[in-house]
Amino acid sequence: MLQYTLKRILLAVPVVIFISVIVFYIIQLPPGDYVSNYAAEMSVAGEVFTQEDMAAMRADLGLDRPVFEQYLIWVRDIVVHGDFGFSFNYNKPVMAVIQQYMGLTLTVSLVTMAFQYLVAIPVGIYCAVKQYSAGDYFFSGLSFLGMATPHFLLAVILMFLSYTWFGDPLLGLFSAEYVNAAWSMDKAMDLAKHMVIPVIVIGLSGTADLIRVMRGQMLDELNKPNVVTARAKGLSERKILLKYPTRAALNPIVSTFGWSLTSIFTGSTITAIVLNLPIQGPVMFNALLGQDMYLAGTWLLFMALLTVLGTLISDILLAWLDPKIRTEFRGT
Amino acid sequence: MTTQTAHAQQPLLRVQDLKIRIRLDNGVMQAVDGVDFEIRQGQTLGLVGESGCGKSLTSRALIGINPKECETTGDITFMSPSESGKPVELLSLNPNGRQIRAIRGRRIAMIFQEPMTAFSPMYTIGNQIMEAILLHRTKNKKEAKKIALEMLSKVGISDQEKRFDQYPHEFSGGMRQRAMISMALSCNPELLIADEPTTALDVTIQAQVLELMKELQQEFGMAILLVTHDLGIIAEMCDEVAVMYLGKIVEQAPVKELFANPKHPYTKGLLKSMPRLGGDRSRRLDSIEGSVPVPIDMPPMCGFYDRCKDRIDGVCNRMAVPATRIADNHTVRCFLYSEPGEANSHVQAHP
Amino acid sequence: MKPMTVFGRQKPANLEPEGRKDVNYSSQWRLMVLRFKKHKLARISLAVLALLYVCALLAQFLAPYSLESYDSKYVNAPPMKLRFVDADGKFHIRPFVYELQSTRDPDTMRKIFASNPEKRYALKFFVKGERYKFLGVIPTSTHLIGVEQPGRIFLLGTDALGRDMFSRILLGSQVSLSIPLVGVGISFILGLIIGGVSGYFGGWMDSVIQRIIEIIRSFPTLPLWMALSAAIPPRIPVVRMYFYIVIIFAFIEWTGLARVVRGKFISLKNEDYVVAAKIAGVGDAKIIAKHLLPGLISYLVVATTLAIPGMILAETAMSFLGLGIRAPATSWGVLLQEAQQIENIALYPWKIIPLATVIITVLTFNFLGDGLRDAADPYKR
Amino acid sequence: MKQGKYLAVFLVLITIITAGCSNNNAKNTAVQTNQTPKETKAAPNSEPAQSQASGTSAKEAPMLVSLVSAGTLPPLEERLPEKPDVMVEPVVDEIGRYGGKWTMAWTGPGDKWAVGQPTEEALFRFNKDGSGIEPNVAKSYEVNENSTEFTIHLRKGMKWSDGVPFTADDVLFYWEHMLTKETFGKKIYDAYYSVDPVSGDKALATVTKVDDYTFKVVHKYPSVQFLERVAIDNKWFFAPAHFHKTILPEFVGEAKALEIAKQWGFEDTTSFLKETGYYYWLYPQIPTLRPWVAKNDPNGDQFIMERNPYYWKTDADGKQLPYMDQLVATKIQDPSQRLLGTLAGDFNLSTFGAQDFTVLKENEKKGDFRVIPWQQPAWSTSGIQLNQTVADPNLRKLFQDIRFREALSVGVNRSEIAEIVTNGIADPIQASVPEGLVGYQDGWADQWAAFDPDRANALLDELGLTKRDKNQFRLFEDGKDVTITIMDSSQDNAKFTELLKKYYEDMGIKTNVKIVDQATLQELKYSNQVPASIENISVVNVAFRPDTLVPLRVLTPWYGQYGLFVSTGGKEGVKPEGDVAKILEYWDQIKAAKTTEEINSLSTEIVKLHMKNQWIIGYAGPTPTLVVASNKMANVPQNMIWADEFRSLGAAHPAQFFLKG
Repeated sequence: MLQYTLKRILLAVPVVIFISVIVFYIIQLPPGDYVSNYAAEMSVAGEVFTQEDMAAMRADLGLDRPVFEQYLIWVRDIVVHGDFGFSFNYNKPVMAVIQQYMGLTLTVSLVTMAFQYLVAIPVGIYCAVKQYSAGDYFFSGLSFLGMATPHFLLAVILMFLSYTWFGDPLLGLFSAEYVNAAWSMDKAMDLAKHMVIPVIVIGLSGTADLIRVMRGQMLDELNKPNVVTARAKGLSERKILLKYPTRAALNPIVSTFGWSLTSIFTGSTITAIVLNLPIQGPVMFNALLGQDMYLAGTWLLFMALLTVLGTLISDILLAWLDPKIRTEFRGT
Repeated sequence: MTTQTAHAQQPLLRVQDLKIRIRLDNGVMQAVDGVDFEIRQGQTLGLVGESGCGKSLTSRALIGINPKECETTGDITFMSPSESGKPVELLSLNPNGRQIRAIRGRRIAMIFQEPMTAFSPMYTIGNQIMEAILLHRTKNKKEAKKIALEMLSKVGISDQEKRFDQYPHEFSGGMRQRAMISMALSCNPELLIADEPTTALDVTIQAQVLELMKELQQEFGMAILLVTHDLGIIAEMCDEVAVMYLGKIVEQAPVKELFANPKHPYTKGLLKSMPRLGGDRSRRLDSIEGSVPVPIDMPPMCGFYDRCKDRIDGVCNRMAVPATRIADNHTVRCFLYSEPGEANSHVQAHP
Repeated sequence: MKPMTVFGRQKPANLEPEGRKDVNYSSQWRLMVLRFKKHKLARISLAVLALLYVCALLAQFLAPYSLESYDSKYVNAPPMKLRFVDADGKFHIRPFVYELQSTRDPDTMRKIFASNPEKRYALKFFVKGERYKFLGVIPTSTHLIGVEQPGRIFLLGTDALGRDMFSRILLGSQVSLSIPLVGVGISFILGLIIGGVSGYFGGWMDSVIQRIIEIIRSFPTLPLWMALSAAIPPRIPVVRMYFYIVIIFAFIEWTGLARVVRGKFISLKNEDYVVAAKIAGVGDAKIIAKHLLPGLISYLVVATTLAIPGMILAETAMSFLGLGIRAPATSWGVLLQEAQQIENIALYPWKIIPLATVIITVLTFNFLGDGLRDAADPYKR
Repeated sequence: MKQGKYLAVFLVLITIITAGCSNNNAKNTAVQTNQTPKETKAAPNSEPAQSQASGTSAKEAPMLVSLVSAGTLPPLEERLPEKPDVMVEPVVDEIGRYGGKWTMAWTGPGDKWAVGQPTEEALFRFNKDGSGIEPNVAKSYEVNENSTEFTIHLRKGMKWSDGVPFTADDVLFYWEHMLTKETFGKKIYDAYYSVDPVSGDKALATVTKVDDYTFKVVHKYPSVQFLERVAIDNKWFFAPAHFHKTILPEFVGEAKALEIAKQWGFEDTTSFLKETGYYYWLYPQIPTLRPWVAKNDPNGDQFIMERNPYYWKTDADGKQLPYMDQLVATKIQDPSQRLLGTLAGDFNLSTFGAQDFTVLKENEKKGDFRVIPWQQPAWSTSGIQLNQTVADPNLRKLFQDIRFREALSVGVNRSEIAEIVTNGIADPIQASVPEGLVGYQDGWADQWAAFDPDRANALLDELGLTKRDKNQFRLFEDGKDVTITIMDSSQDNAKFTELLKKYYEDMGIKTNVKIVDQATLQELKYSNQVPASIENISVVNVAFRPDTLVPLRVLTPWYGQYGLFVSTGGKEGVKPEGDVAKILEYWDQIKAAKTTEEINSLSTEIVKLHMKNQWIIGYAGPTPTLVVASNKMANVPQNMIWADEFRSLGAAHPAQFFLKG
């Protein structure tokens, strides 16, 4: 197992390096750079940047150097100093920016995720056991609906409904008075209130997929002879359901958990923009838009790493969950 | 043939007019159509027939583990000696209820054809064997494990401690079936239903497993319902045999009688298609022409009509065939042995 | 006998009317069709989709107005009622609409619409309207429905420029329903070729291709979109823009299909009949064409169908981010992007109607895909 | 809703600033209140008695009272400047009460001006109707006969927000160690240069300290508009010396400065000094003179500015301003959130464009707010600028032909544009100087404004664009197609560009609209790749801010590379000719002008050339900016001008806004 993991990690290294190159290239791809973005933004407020101003700024930020040089410097600093560069937009080291948003990002992602799994797994089981019942149609229909509605529109509509019904569109994650307040019961409640819409919007579509997978897997497992064996042993239906088909059906779901790693750390970007959630997704989106390259670059690199890592975790989870693969590893 | 014990003549399970219907998109399939038989304590009844004849459904219906799409009617009466033979109507019990579950695995155990899929790949063999023991015999895990290890050794699995913690995929096919048998017998059942127990195994392993089953039957004194398509196994294992074709028992007799004196054309065909040790090797094995029809919306007629060499046109394809008792313990369902006019006379399948 | 599995749509194998003994190419397809026919939801979905596509194809004819029928008199007008009974309680066989009169609220500047029962415009068929090319070829000015000038008919209201929403939805479907098809088509070909090469030949080619796929998939799609749409040169006409967007979609999508193809190729190439063909000295091309593709095509059809709804939604997301098609070219994404403005949701809720068409399309594609999957792969879900 | 009425309040925009203007501040403000009697009349007379009652008792905010009694803050008298030097802010409607928060939305630190302008305290600021400047941080000033020597007096006893006295040294420090050394990334502003009318020689002013509260700016040549230019270019002509001495490399050394920068989280000193020297109001560590000072990290989800206990203004009752305790800016990611938040009452004073008028008005009651339109000095809200130096020679010739511009002007139905694009708010008029501003020309608004497609087509035919392609689009005589490519950076103008495209194409002119992001647009402008743009001109007075009307730089689309030619001193770009060259001549004369009259008449000449050539074609008149204030928010003035020159919302003097109980 260890050897396998090491080998996989080793294989991932060239992939990540290659990705970092592409990442850097992609950020450079759109015309303009951070300075021109900045100048454009400031010109809206009436501040004028001449070409000399911009050139001077470029020189200060090292943006006047060739791309590959910028890349090499960036990578050198990462490797040598663990320094991921500086966010021009935030005037902060990249890591500080990422840290700033990490807490709430993880909160939102994990809560939505917990919601997804807690809802999807029982509902998936229910829909499989009661296949073609009214309940099956209802839940399947609901989850399909959640999947078929574009997030941003659903979010806006829910926000507007919340405003018309309760007078509060529930923007962001906290009411104004709690944003900078210390943690308290009230603040937590406020957060919970504001989580409702994001959880519905982000959760619903993910739930739809999960329900489908779970239902399908369960239907497969329910038809397996080992269920009949268990029944012949005199086990109760509930015990059979939980011990045999459910356990087996969870395998692919749990093992694809690694794939969600990236989304846990970014959150849903579009929904977050619409709902004004202070999480990584929009921050990164703006970094990309504004060509805040080290921030965007670090983030993309991080994402790529997480994807590679996520695949690895998935594979390991799969091995760990499946006795067959597990014993193979034990053997070698 | 197994040694008859003192209480051998006591009936253990009686099946009367068992019918199983399955609803399909294109009609209702009469998978099992009026099956009657009886199993006595300690006796081995063979249920033989080709694929799709309904023998598996019949065997599973006994403990109510068919899928819920199967509509089952008729009477299945179980007379457990441990309840001093008090008859219990199995079909009238809630199929998921406590009562039937107390019988499943405990009084009537079952082993399956594919030990690989019948075990869950997710749990160790030990875990799955202990499950029934914990359910029916003891709540104590240590004790349960002890029983399980004992059972494993009884079925001839050495190094039980290690085997106990292994997963099904680490067992060979024969080993798995042994484990399956140990699991089925771990609660001292009074009836063991063996559904094609050796079909998936190599021939040498088959013999070992069958031998094992025989030994264990003697030791535990249980009755066996052996479901198979293999007449050889029947000959080796059973006291009595019922031949099923298209949801009906077409002939039933003690093993010797059946082999010596087959009556139904289908039985005859089956016997002819069986290779014999020391038989004429140059002789080609006979096969039964044609294939089994689908029993959906079948008119009342003999199911074997299309394939039968001795069919009587205008009779066999016009009305349902009644069972005819041609000897004390030999019944057959064929117009060759009964007058069409007697079509409605009911004959009990047991002697 | 195998344990019977009689759950749901599955029937026991041995009861299959078409014996499985001689599974050949055509009977596999026939089986698929048969099974598909049993899937009611999928059948309905197929019908709905067919209708949608026919509507898209004939959109110019079906739509009463064009995309450029701006009219300041009818800005943000609500949907009109199609009436049969007039103000005097008189019944008319031919449905009609009242003339729409607009005034502006002097305080809020909101357009206020009132129907004028004095003036009725009967719904007519095959009316002359704006000129267009039927099916892109035949110039004509006949529209299926309409009312006589100067009357107007806005079945689903109008937008902020006074354009008929009904017409826009219809005409928008041309883009929204074809982008995914073309996109999937391209990714289908890419996926088939690359995945096939990867799976069939294996070895170093497989490794390289797999790494590339891994890298592409490692990317969050958002920056990829952004980068690629930024790479689209300025001042290109809408049609080309549209084409580029298709390419972007395809570029991201093919990796998924390639994986499916590769997986199937690997499992199929070890099948006895393929090995036998190989030993018999049959060429690679022939093996692929004769033995591998037929076994694969049904899976691809399913994978493709299920990839389409994702693309429809992606198109709307791209429009939301301002990376997609822009007015006056219209797609459902453009319409939804307009609808999501608070002003529209608050004051002109009929602009959300395109959402229904998106949902219906996505759902029907999903149901169709599910049905096809069940049909193509009856023994495995 | 018609622009004329509001803009009529401009009597004369540029009042003559004479030596007589150097009266003291109290007098000045008294005049000010007299000038705007309309506002007091328009005041809602809700509970004035109550607020009056609560107002008279305390002269400072309760939150400061407790600090004073705790001994952590000196008493009010010690914090305010000496009595005669306290600035009394004229109150718009009524004396306010203390407390509450001004809640607003911003898009984060990039939106720094959203909190910067309303809290800004300039040395001199424009008076309320924008007709001239008045002392603000400065107490008063004197200027000599030929406008070369400006003596500026500061307020005695005035303090920075950390309690350190504010003196002429802070001005001198800023001048000597920051501005002239260009430490914060800005070049020395044009305002500080005077120009010799004869030789064109540019000379930098000298700044000298007279005493602790007086300093003198001396120009080599007359600089009539010096104070106005300072009020626009360099709003604050001072910096907290005691603070900057602790971070400027000049004082602490390069290495130490870098170390400090790193401590603050910056990577290099350049951006550190720029941020701290220019965008200082975002940093809690830096003392300011503003009514509210930064309280936390602006990068967070909520930026809080809290009252400056040393704020140097009071209301007429002697109550220290500001009334409101805090300014809370919540970060938003999408403009719709500002709207939704305002509807829901989350934001109690925000500003919107006219496009949100209806939805805001419709929800006025439910949301308990009021919509106050502020007029903009814009020439148009929907219009087009044709790049006179467009790269394609065919197009350039065409764009430079006045007949082509007339064709594009009369070929579009302005009523339709005004109705659809501005929801009927704007007038269907030509781009022109709004009434009341310098250079207003009677009848200009109607020039080429009537919809006349026949005339448009006739003009185009006359230009030789008679060939047509298969789609009926016009072709040049050499067979190349005539295509106008409009570049824009926002999707908000989609309605207008769609309509424009339709009308242009009806004339046979193929039109493409290309939306690129702002940065790209900027790049494209520099590389002369923007053939046409729909940017609008909004300028109070060309003499204050010439760059959109006079080709001095690159960013305004209509003059394209002419600007590059001027800004590079003729090294690059296209040499201006004809009327464009004339505009530049007039501009040179303005720079060296000796009197305001002279400047005004030259400005008018520049505007007249614009009228003659109509390089900027307008299809709908200006629309107002909407100030949306909660009904609790009082003292928000009406009938104001929304202009960057007047610091937008800052012109309303937000320190005297208050929340009713």
